[in-house]
Amino acid sequence: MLKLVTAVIKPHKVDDVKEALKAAGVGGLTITEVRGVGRQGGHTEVYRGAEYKVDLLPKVKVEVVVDLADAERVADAIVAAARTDTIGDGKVWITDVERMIRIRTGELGTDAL
Amino acid sequence: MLKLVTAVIKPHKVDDVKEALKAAGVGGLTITEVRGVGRQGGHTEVYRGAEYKVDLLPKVKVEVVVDLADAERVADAIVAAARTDTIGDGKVWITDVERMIRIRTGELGTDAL
Amino acid sequence: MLKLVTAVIKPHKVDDVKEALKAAGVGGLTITEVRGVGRQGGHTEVYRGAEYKVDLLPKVKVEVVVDLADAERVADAIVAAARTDTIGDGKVWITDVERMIRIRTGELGTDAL
Amino acid sequence: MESGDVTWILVSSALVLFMTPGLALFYGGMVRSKNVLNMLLMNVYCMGIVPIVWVLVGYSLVTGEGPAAGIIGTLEYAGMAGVVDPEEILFAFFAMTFAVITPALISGGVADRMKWSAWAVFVPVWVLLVFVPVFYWIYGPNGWLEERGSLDFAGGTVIHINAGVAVLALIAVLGKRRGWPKDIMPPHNLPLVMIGAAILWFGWFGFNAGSAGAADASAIQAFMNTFLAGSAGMIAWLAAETVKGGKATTLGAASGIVAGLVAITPAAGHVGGLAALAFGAIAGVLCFAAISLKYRFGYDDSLDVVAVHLVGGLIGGFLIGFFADPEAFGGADFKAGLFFGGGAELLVEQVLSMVVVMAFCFVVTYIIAKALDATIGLRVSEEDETRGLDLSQHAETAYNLTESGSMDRV
Amino acid sequence: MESGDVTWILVSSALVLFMTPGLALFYGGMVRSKNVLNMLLMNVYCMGIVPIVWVLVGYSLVTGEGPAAGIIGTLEYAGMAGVVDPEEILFAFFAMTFAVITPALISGGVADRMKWSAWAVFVPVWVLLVFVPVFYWIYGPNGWLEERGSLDFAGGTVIHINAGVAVLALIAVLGKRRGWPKDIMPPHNLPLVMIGAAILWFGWFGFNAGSAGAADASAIQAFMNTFLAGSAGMIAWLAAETVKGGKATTLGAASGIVAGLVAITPAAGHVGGLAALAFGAIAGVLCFAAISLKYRFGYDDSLDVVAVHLVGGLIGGFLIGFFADPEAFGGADFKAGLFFGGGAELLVEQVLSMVVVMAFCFVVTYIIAKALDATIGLRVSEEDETRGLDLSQHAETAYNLTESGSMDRV
Amino acid sequence: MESGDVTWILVSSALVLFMTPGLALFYGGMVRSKNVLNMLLMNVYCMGIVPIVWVLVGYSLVTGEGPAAGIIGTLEYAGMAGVVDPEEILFAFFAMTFAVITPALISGGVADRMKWSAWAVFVPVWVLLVFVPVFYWIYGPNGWLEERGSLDFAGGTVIHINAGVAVLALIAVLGKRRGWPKDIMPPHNLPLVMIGAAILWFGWFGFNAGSAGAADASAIQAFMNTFLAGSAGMIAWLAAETVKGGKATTLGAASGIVAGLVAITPAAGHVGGLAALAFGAIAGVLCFAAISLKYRFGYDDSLDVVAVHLVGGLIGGFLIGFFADPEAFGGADFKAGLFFGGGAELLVEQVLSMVVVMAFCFVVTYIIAKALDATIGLRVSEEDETRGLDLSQHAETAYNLTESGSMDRV
Ligand SMILES: Nc1ncnc2c1ncn2[C@@H]1O[C@H](COP(=O)(O)OP(=O)(O)O)[C@@H](O)[C@H]1O
Ligand SMILES: Nc1ncnc2c1ncn2[C@@H]1O[C@H](COP(=O)(O)OP(=O)(O)O)[C@@H](O)[C@H]1O
Ligand SMILES: Nc1ncnc2c1ncn2[C@@H]1O[C@H](COP(=O)(O)OP(=O)(O)O)[C@@H](O)[C@H]1O
Repeated sequence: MLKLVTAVIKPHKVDDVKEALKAAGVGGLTITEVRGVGRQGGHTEVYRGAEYKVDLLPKVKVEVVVDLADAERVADAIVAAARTDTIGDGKVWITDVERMIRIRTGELGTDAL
Repeated sequence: MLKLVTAVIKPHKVDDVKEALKAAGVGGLTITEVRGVGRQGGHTEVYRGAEYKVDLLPKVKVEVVVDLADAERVADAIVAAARTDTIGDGKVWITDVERMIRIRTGELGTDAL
Repeated sequence: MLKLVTAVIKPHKVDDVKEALKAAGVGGLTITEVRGVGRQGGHTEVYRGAEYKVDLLPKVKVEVVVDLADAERVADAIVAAARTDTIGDGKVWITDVERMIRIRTGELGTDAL
Repeated sequence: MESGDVTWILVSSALVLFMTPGLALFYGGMVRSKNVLNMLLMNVYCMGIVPIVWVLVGYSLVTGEGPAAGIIGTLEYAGMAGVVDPEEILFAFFAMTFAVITPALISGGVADRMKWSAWAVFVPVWVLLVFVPVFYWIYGPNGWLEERGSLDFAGGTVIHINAGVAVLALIAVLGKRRGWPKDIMPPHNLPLVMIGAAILWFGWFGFNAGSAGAADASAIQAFMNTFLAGSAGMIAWLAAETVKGGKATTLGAASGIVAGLVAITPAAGHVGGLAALAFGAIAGVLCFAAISLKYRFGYDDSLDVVAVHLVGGLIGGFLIGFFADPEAFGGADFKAGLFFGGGAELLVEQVLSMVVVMAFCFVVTYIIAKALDATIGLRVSEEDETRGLDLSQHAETAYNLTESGSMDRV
Repeated sequence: MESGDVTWILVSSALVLFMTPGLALFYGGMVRSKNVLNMLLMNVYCMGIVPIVWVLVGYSLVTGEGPAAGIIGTLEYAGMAGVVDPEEILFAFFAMTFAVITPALISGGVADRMKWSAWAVFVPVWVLLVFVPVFYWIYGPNGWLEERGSLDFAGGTVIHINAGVAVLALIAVLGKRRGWPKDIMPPHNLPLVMIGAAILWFGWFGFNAGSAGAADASAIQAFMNTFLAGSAGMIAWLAAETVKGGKATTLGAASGIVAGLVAITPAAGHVGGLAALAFGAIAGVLCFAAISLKYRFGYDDSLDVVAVHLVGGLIGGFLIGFFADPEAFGGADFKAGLFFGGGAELLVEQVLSMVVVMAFCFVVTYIIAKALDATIGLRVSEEDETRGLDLSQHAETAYNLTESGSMDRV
Repeated sequence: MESGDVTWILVSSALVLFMTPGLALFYGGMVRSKNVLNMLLMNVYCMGIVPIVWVLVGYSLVTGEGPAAGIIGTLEYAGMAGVVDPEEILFAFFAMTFAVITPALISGGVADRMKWSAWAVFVPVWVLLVFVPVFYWIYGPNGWLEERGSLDFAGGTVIHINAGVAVLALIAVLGKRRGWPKDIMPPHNLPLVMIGAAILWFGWFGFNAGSAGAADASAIQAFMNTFLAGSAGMIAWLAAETVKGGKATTLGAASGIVAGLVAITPAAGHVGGLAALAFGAIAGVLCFAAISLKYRFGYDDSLDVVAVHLVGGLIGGFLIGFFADPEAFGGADFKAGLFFGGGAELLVEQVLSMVVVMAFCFVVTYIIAKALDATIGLRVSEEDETRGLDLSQHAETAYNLTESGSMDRV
C-alpha cells in the first residue's frame, strides 16, 4: 500500500522542500502552480486609482507518492522545510494510493516509485 | 477523519464558488488552472485558413479539505454555485484524507483547516 | 464506487493518451501542466556563461474518474499510450473516489461521468 | 521644398503610421487576455481600410474646393486623379496617417464587446461622415472653424476630442461590459502597455513636429514641447496617484504620458517650453481625476479614452486660449492667448470650435451606431463576450505558452 | 548630395536595419514556445555576421568592376580599402542592410529543425555565393540583368524571390518537421507577431522609399505605394479568409500586410498609387491561396516564406510588366508596361530576370545545403527537436513566468 | 543650419529618446517576473523627471559661462530663459535625451531591491550633482577635460562609464539581492530582452551619428561604425560563450550588441570601419569575461551594467588612444592615436579623463546613496523583496494571463 502526500506551500520554499525530500530519500515528486485562499488574506492592488483585493495568492502544490511506512516521516520533512512561521505557510495532507505503475517499465507498487 | 472535495468548474465561476464556500464556512481552498475534455466538445480555431478543433477547454480545479461531517454540504454548495445549466459545468468528487497538518503550527486534523 | 486514475506523463504524449482513453470508452478527463523531479534528472541551461541545472521538467498530469470496474483497464491504456521507453515517462496511480456529482444536472456516481 | 523638409515629412509620416500599432499594443495590453487579439485587430484594421478610403474619396473631400467651400471638398481628386505634384502626394499621406489613427483611438472605448463585423463597417463610414468634415473645417482650404481663428496645431480637436466624443456616442448604444463596474478588469500584460506607450511617444514627435510642415523653427519648438508635455504628464499622473492611492503605477506612467501628449497636441507649435510643462502637468492631474467620471455617470469607457483623449484634448484646446504666444515664434500669424496680451477672443474661438465638433461628432456617430445596431448588430452575444472576442470573433488564441495542445484538424 | 538626402538615407538605413529584429519577432511569435529563441537568434545573428562579411568582401564584390564585368565585382575594395567618399560609405551600408535581411527571411522556412551550427555557417556562405552575385546582376555596375532592362526598384527579385527559392532548396534537404502536416502548430504569441509586422511595415518605408537614393519625387511615390500596398494586402487577405473560413484573423492581417509590401517592393518607384492598391490586393489574395501549395506538394515551409515572399515577389515582378508607368514619373528612364503602352518587352525581361535568379539560387543553395548536411549536419536530432531548439541549441528558456524555479548551479 | 541637418538632429533626438524604453524592455525582460514593472518604471520615470530638471536648471548649468568657466555653468538660462534660437533649442533637447538615458542605465545594476521612493529622489539629484558637471567638463563651453584634448564622441565617458561607476557606488550601500549569488535568477522573458536590444541598436544610430551635429561625413562614418561595432560585439560574445560554455545564447547576442555599441560610442566619429570592428570584437570578448568579476569580488550588479557599460566604456575610451585617425576624416581637428602616428599623448589624456570621471562619480554617488539610506532608506524590506517589487512598490502584477482572477473591490 502506498500513500500520496500532498503539500500546498509558499512558492519560494520549493527548493527547500525539494532538498528536504531528497534528504528523506524520496526520489520523485510532482509540483503544480496553484493559487490559494486562506487566513493569509490576499494582497491589495491598484487599478486606475482604485484599490482592489486579490484573494488568490500564488502557492505551489507538491505531490509525492511514497511507501505507507514513509508517509508520516515525509510529511514531517515537508512541514519542517516549508515552515517560515508566517501566516500562509500552507498545509500537508495524506491520502491512500491503491496502485502505482511506472509507465516506462510497467513496474508496480513500491518498485514504481 | 477529513475529506477532500475536488471540483472542476468553469473559470468564470471561481468567484461565485469562492463566495459560496465562504458562506458555507469554509476558510481555505486551493485552485489550479486545468483543462478539460468532456461532452462539451471543444472549440474551433483557424490557422492559415485551416480550421482545427481545440479539445482542451480551460477549467479551474477547486480543492477543499473539510471535516468529514461537512463534505456533502460543501460539495452541494459548490454544485449550486458553479451551475450555469450549460454543458461543461464540470464535476465534483469527494475522497478521503487521512491526516492533515498546518505547516505553520504543526496543528493536526480539523485544527489544521 | 468510483476510482480516480492519475497519470503524470510527458507533455507531447497528451494527444496519444487522449486518443487511447477515448478508445477505452472514457468520455472525460482533466489535465494540468505540472513539473516533475525524478530519475530523469533535469536539463542544463546557461545564464551569463554559467551552467545550471533545472530540475523541474515539464510534465502533464491527467486525471480521470472512472467506474471501479474500469480503473485497471484505463490505467493500462494510459501506460500503453504514454510509453516511450525512455526515462521520465512518468507514473500512473489509482485512488478511491467516494462520491461524484455532475454539476450541471446533479447526477451522481457513474451517471455523473 | 528643400530635401531636408521632404525628409522630415517622410520620417514624420512613418512615425505617425507607427503610432497605430503602438496604440494597438497600448490598448491590447490593457484588456483581458481573451480579448487582446480583437483589440490589436481593431486598430491594425484602421491601417488597412482607411488609406483605401482616403485615396479613393477622403483626400479629395478634404482638398477640393467646390460649392460648399469652407464646409466640405469635392470629388474632383477622387482616386488621387490629377494629384501628381510630389509635394501634394507627400501631404496627402501625411494627413492619411492622422485619418488612420483617429478611428483607432475609438477602439479603446468600446473594447471587449463590439462585433468585429460592425467595427469593420463602422471605421470607413465614420471616417467619411465624421472625420473628413471635421478635418476640412479645421485644415481644409478656408475651413470655416480655422477661418474664424481657432488654433489646432496637430489635431487636438480633429483627432483626440473627435475620437473621445465618438466613444461616448458609440457606448451609449453599445452598453456596458458584462460585470462592469462590479468586476475588476485589470490589464493582462503591462509590459505590452508600456511598449505601446513608448511607441506612441516616439511617433508623436512626427505627429506634432511633422505638423509644422517643414524642419523649421516651429517644428523644433513642437518637438521640444512634445517632449516636455509627455514628461510633465507622466510625473503629474504619478504624483496624483501617489497622493491618492499611495502607489505610483506603471499604468499610471503610461497613461500620464499619453494625457500630456494629447493636451499639447493642439498647441505644440503655438506655446513655449514652460507652457508645455504646464499643459502636461494639468492634463496629468485632470485626466487622472476624470477617470472617476465613468463611475459617477455610469458609462463604460473600457480603456478610458474619454478621460484621456476627450478630457486631455479639451484641456489642450482650452489652455491655448491662455498660453498661445505668437511673439515666441517671431510674431507668427496667429492670435495671442489671454496670458500673452491677446484678450479672450482666442479663448472664445477655441471653445466654440470644440463645442461645434463635439456636437457634430456625437450626433453623427450616434446615428451611425444606431443604424449599425439595427442592421448587423453592434454587440456580440453574451456567450461570445464570456468566451472572449479572440475566440468568438477571430477563432484565435493569443498565447499558447505550453506544449500540451491537443488539437485536431477538422 | 544635399544634407536632406543624406539624412533620408541615414534614416532609411536605420529603418531597414530595424526590420530584421522586426522579422525576428514576426517569425518568433509564430513558432511554438519551445523554439522562439532559436528563431530570434537565427535572425539577429544575420545582423552580426553579414555586416562583417559585407565590409570584408561582399561590398567589394558588388562594386568593383573587373574581368567579369556585368557578372561579379572584384576584391579591389575588400575591407573597404579606398572607400573614403562619404557618399560611397553611405550607400555601402544602405545596401548592407538589405544583405542582412535577405538570409534572415530564409529562417522562417526552416524553422524548428535546423542545427544552429549549420545556420551559423550557412548565412555567410549563402550571402557570398548567392546574394552577392544576384545583387550584382541587378544593382551592380552594368549588372547584366538590369542592363537588359528589367526593373527591380527595391529588391523584389534580389531579396524576396531569392530568399523564397532558397527556402525551397534548403527544405528539400532538411525535410519536414516531425508531426507535420498531421499536427497543428499554431503561433505561440500572436501579439509578438503583430509587433513584428508593425516594425516591418515601419521599416519598409526606408526599404522602398530609401531605395530612391534621395528624398525626391520617386521617394515620395515609393512611400505612398508602400503605404497603399500594405493596406490593400491586409484588407484583401482578411477578405479572402473571411470568405473561405468565415473569420478574419490577426495572423491573416499581419501576413496580408507583408504580402502586399513584398509585391510592391520591386515596383515601388515605378507605378502610381492606384496600381499599388492593385499590387497589394492581388498579392493579398494570391499569397493567401498559395499557402495551400505546401500541403498539395508536401514541402514543409514552416512559416510560409514561399507563399508570402516567393509568390509575393513573383506577383510584383510580373505585374510590373503591366503597370510600369514612366510618364507618371515625369517620363523617367525605364520601360513602360503593357497597360501603359510599352508592349510585352518589359514583361519578357521581368520573367527572364526572375527565372534566371530562381534557377541560380535554387541550384547553388541546394549545393550548399547538401555540403553542410554532409559535413556538420543540417538537422537536429529527433530528441533535440522534441525538446525544442531553445533548450537543445541555446540552453535557454524563453519565458520564466512563475516563481518556483528550482535551479542548481553545476 | 540646412533643413537636412535640422531633420537629422530631430530624428536623432527621437531615436535617442526611444532608447530609454528600449532599455526598459532590455532590463525588464532580464529580471524575474515579480520585478519587471518596477524595472520598466525605473527607466521610464527618467523620461519624465529628467527633462523637467533639464529645462529648469540642468541645461543652464551645462551651457552658461560664469565664474567657474570650464568646470560648471551658471543659472543664467534656468527655465530656458532667453533660449530662443531654434538651433539652440534643438541641441538643448538632443542633449536632454542623453541626460534621460544615463540614470536609466544605472537602474539595471540596482534591480530587484531598491525602494521606489529612493529611486524617485535619486534620479534628479544624481543628474544634477554628477551628470551635469561631468557633461560640462567634456561637452560644456571650454570644458576642462575636453580642452586638455581627450576625445568622447558620443558619451562613452559621460554616459556609460559614469553610469557604470554609479552602479558600483550605489550597490556598495545597497547590498546584494537576497539569495545572490547562490540562487540563479535567469531572465523571465527573453523575447522582451531581444526587443529591447533591437530598439537600443536602432536608437543608437541617432545617439552616435546624431552626435556629429549634422548629416555630414562624420555622421556617415559614425553611422557605419555603429553598425559594425554592434555586429562585431555580437559575434565576438557569441563566439566567446560558445568556446566557454558550448552554447550561443540569445542573452549573449543581446549583450554583445550592447557591449560593442558602448565601446564604439566615444570613438564613433574618430575611427574608421575596420577599427570599429576591432572595438566591437574586443568589447564583446572582454565584457563577456568581465561578468565573472562580480562573483570574484562579491558585488551584486544585477544585470551586469558594470561589465557591459563600465568595462565597455573603458575599452572604448582606451582604444581611442590607439585608433583615433584624424586623416580618415579629412585631417579633422583631433589628436591622432598611437597606431596613427600620434604618440602616447592622446592615450594619456583618455586615461586621465576616465579616471577623473570615475573618481568624481564614485565619491559623489556614494555620498548621495548614504544620504538617501539615512533618510528615506535605500532598500525595500525583506518581505517586500520576496513578494517582488511590482506588488510591494507599485501594487500591480505584470501579467494576468488566465481568466480566473478572484478580485474584490475594497
Ligand atoms: N481547507 C483547505 N483546503 C485546501 N487548501 C487549503 C485549505 N486551507 C488552506 N489551504 C491552502 O493553504 C494555503 C495557506 O493557508 P492559510 O490559511 O492562508 O495559512 P496557514 O496555513 O498558515 O494557516 C492557502 O493559500 C490554500 O492554498
Ligand atoms: N471522467 C472524468 N474525469 C475527470 N474529469 C472529468 C471527467 N469527465 C469530465 N471531466 C471534467 O469535467 C469537465 C466538464 O465535463 P463535460 O462532460 O464537458 O460537461 P458536463 O460536466 O456538463 O457533463 C471536463 O472539461 C473535464 O475537465
Ligand atoms: N514518488 C513520486 N511521486 C509523485 N510523482 C513522481 C514520483 N516519482 C516520479 N514522479 C513523477 O514522474 C515523473 C517521471 O519520473 P522519473 O523518475 O523521472 O522517470 P520514470 O518514471 O521513467 O522512472 C517525474 O518527473 C515526476 O513528475
